[in-house]
Amino acid sequence: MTQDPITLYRSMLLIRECEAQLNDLFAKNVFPGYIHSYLGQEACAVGVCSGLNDTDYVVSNHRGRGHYLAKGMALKPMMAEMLGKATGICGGRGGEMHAADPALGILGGNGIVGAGMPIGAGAALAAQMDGLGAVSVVFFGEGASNNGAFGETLNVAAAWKLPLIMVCENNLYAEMTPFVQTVGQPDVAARATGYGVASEIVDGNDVLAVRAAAGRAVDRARAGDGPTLLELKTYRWGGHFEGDPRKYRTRNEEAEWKARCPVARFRRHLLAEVGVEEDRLVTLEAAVAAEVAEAVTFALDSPLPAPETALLKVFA
Amino acid sequence: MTQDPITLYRSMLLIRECEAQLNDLFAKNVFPGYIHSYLGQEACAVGVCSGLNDTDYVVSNHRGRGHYLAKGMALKPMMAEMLGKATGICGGRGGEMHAADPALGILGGNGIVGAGMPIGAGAALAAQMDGLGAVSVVFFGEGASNNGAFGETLNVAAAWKLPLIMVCENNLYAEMTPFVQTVGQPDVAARATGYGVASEIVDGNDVLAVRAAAGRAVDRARAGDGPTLLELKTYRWGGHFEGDPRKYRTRNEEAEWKARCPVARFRRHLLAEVGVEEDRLVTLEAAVAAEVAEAVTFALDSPLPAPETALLKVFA
Amino acid sequence: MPTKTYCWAIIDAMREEMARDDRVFLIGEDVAVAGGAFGASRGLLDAFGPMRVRDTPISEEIIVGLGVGAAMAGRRPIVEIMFIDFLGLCLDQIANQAAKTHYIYDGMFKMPLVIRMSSAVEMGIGPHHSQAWEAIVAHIPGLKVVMPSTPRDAKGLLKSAIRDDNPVIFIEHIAMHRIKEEIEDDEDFLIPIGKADVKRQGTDVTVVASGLMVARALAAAERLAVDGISVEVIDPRTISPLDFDTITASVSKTSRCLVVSSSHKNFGFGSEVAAEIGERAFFDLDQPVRRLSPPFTPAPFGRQFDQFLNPDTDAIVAAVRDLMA
Amino acid sequence: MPTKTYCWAIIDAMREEMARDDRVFLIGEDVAVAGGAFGASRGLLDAFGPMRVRDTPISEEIIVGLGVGAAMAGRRPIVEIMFIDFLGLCLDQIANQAAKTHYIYDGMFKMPLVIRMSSAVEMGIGPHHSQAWEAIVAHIPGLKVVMPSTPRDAKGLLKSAIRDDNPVIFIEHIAMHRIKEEIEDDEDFLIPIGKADVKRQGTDVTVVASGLMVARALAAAERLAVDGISVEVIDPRTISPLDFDTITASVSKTSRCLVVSSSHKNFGFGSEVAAEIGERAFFDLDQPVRRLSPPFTPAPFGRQFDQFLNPDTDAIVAAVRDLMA
Ligand SMILES: Cc1ncc(C[n+]2csc(CCOP(=O)(O)OP(=O)(O)O)c2C)c(N)n1
Ligand SMILES: Cc1ncc(C[n+]2csc(CCOP(=O)(O)OP(=O)(O)O)c2C)c(N)n1
Ligand SMILES: [Mg+2]
Ligand SMILES: [Mg+2]
Repeated sequence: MTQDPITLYRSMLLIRECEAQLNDLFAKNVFPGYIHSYLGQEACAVGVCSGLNDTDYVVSNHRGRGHYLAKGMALKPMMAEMLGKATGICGGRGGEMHAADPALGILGGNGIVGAGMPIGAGAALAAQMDGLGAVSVVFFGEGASNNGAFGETLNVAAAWKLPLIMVCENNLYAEMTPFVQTVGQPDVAARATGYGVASEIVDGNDVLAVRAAAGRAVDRARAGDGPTLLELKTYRWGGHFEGDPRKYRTRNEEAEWKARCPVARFRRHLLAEVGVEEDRLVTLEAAVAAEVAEAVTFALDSPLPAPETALLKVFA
Repeated sequence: MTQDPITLYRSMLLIRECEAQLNDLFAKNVFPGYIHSYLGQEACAVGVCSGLNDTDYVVSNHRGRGHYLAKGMALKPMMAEMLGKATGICGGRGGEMHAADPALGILGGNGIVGAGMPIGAGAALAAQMDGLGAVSVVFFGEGASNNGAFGETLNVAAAWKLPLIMVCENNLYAEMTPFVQTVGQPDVAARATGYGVASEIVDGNDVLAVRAAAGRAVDRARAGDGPTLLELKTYRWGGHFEGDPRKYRTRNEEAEWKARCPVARFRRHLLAEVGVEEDRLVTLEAAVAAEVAEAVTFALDSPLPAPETALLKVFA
Repeated sequence: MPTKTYCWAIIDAMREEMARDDRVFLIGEDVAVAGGAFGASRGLLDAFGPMRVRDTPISEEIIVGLGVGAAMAGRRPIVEIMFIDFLGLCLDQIANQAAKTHYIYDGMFKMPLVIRMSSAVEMGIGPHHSQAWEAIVAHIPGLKVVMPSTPRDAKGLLKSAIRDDNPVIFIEHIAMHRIKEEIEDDEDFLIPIGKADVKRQGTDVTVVASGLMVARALAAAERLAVDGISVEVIDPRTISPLDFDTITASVSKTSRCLVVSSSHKNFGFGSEVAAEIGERAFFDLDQPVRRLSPPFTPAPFGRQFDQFLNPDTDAIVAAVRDLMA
Repeated sequence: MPTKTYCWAIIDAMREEMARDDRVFLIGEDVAVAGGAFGASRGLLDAFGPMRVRDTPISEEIIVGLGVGAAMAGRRPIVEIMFIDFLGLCLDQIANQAAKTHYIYDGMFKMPLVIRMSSAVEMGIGPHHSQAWEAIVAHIPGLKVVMPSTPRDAKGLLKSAIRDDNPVIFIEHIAMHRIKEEIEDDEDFLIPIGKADVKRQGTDVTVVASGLMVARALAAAERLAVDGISVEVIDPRTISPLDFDTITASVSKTSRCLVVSSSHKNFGFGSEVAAEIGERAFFDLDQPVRRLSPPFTPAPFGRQFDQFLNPDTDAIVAAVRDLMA
């Protein structure tokens, strides 16, 4: 699936705008629960998912909105889900850490760090059995790479040559703890070789670089040549969740990373290299902002699910 | 702790003889439960443990007798434990997969593959806190390296520079499944680098090579330079447990590995390189055989523990 | 009707269901080439090939996780965890993932996953291979937990489990592998999950027994019958959801109930039955519901301990007599 | 006596015990530099330095395993697992290793390990951060399971847990973190593990309530007192071993018992109490022991579900009235 640069930009904008508006709701005290903001990591989700088909699988984690939107989840039901509303894509019962859309191959988020990796491998196994060339992508943070599930997944994927792409978004922190303080070696990608898995380290703030690397990984997977681990070096602009005072890092460091903003950077690229007219982008930006605002209104206006629905669907 | 070559040979012989006698008991149908034989791997335990002090820790697994004996566990109570007797080192309640001796730093075996690695890291952490230069050694099979605990342990040990030596006895099979069929890359040691852990691949049937590599690892650990992963390439002569018909490999392969017998090889070395008189070895061999026979008699003659003792010691 | 062992009943169930539905597959340690650590998947690799019957590494978390993900992607996995004692390595995938996926995602995904786990209670293998942990999984909403006590039940329940759209923990007791029984020769022979089985009718005391304990309860009932004590033996077959209707009806008739289980009394099967029956049939009960279970200790190595610790026929007989006193 | 919050009570307990015994140390995710994901270890890094207060990677299995190994090597570890919902990732180290080491090795090793786990039941965080899993660990012999419901209890029990030579699962409820109470200013202030606390005396009905439910049971008792119904409220404080002597004595007096818990009824706390009390006090009971628990579903996201699903004061009042009818 090739996508034109404007579509890529639009996808990044959509995420950016959603995150901004949700933070706003949080500041206004109308957001229920935690927000794990995806601000700053937009190029990761968009770069990877823009090369996928609807029949490809994506398994997300607790920081999932970027993945959901980049893989095409409808905005309104997604937004409503984040607010736990009845019109949400899971009827409001999934909430901020859980949304899914089987028709788009979006197999959910997770509240358990690392738990998505085995699940992603399972989807890859199903894809391999189906033999139709679908791939499975699992997104996780660098913190999750310290969990046992990571090694098990690398190994099984390599042993069985699963069409699995393991995408590590290395945003430097796991909650309040800097990744480098919890490891003996700071590159997650370096762990792949020992398991016989291909890997690449990519600038996670460069959507085209991510897209290219993901494309290579997808090609390899579709060809039956097995898994790839992509480590996307990036940064989360916000705290672990909104409201986190971020004492574990400097404002200076944050400013440096914001200067490497993936959205602004791609915008500059569109203007300077692709030759898109700025007007067109301005129009697009306004349109996306309006679309997100509408989705937020929709979500806010939607009713909460009836509490009794909690009793339903324990079993199929 | 330096040991003279005769002591090393004696230690290997002791293990060899124990395993032979236990198999014999099994054949005679007087062994209760499974025997996970250590035959063929003697150089691993002896090579590693001969460089350790009593204050160093060893954590074993389900195939533990070699480790116990090489670390100095008293023969009679160990043998009695294997038979589940009241005179066993754990009063017979540990049985074939569990023996320990805190005074020698032997922190037990395990029935759960991989579970010893985090425990070994914990002992290494205690040693680091004590600051007295003790090290912790954890033995495990190559099959266990596919378990999540392996990656978690490599990482924590590297991050904290724990005085931990992870000894993988790669005997090619995990139960009935060849290791190579369960991995994407056949060297366990190759996984260390990605986690920032030093590693070496060693001929596990060469006691001097094992001893030398373990010595380097121990030095590194004692110096505060962190963990090492040693992969000892070896072979278990018997089945996964005695009675296993070994359909998953050829008798030919077994014969080839038996030709590389670690005990016979070291014996040749003692005769040819060290210049030991054969008489001395023959005497020693007879003495060890007698000692083991005596221990077996002791174990066989010992009573079973009273069933009611099962109710004791649930809590300290 | 052909006579089959418990072990072959399990194999037959898988073979028939794999033949019937090519979305069904089997993975686990030593399940393929070796035909199962206990021989309970012999012939399946040959019959269905390496794409659908696979040996896994010793990676319990991903074994279950592969099942979860594959089920979300439309397959019907059977995954084997060699011993239920290894539950602690895969409980997250079972309890947080498999059990909750249908629920969290508002029914968008089904979870037709069977997790086969062997129990080795009373086989003397020691503390890490002897645990009756059905109560742990039965405490998790969204799971079904099945524990057959005969070859016929094993076959019928496993086939139902494979056809079920929900995650089912299927607990096989390897000490029963060689037991034989006649089993219907019908590819649609199913035993419903969630339905208890009255294994023997009686009027004086209800004995609820599961797994290994069923045969002992029946033997005890034989012996007690000689003395004129009529024992009704109920095998729940499914531990969760428990069929309390059947049990309550029986207890309302007999007014006395004993629960016999390999699982510890504390927070275990016996407590669950005693609490619910104590509530449902309180005014019918002449005596409190009694529980017979191993004492609250780990299981040490060796048969002599296992035999001492676990309820046997004598203990059941004695407990029933106590209830009748 | 100084007034302390539940959160500071926990910090104080650790600080005092770490000062008292330098074998005590603390590890867990975000416990050191950040002072705890919920602030429950603030100041400890500064007080005791990075050798004894360490941030770990997100590696739940080894977090517990480090504690097990260090305890075997003579230390007295406190390890923190951020939410009890992550139990499935470390249950093997808890249930097969920590719980059994003293037993298997015939008492040669002590296991003075405290595993602190936060509960976030009823905080709306969704299905993976809302579970009351005390019954799972309470089913494992060799573990002690403690669940304080007030700041004073939290401090006294945690200090006892740290001084205990056995593995203790210490369940902290983060919704109670800001509750304040006066606490003795005594470095040897301890509350014994295994002893229930009669939080309110009464004569008509015994309510056994744990964790979050204690305050609600007390509020319900207040309201019922207005109508002349005298409720005795018992907080077991320790879930395992449960102090059935205290509970039985109360029920023998009141003849009625309600058990209120955040854990599911099925194979949960309520069943355990109901079964044992049903047995011990059968002939004293006027009514069956009743259990009040959330229904057997996962916990969806959002407070409205949590409030609907979990027992509140009204529900307790209603259940007590039912028992009195
Ligand atoms: C198994 C588990 N351990 C701990 C947590 C608490 N927790 C939630 S997110 C998080 C940090 C994850 O870091 P990373 O994987 O780097 O992802 P990021 O949040 O940076 O995107 C932690 C520790 C959890 N949810 N699950
Ligand atoms: C967690 C766990 N999974 C599976 C088993 C069953 N099992 C016991 S030993 C073994 C093979 C272990 O292989 P390896 O680690 O290579 O050690 P080896 O037996 O070859 O010495 C297996 C699968 C177990 N005991 N624990
Ligand atoms: Mg991160
Ligand atoms: Mg091996």
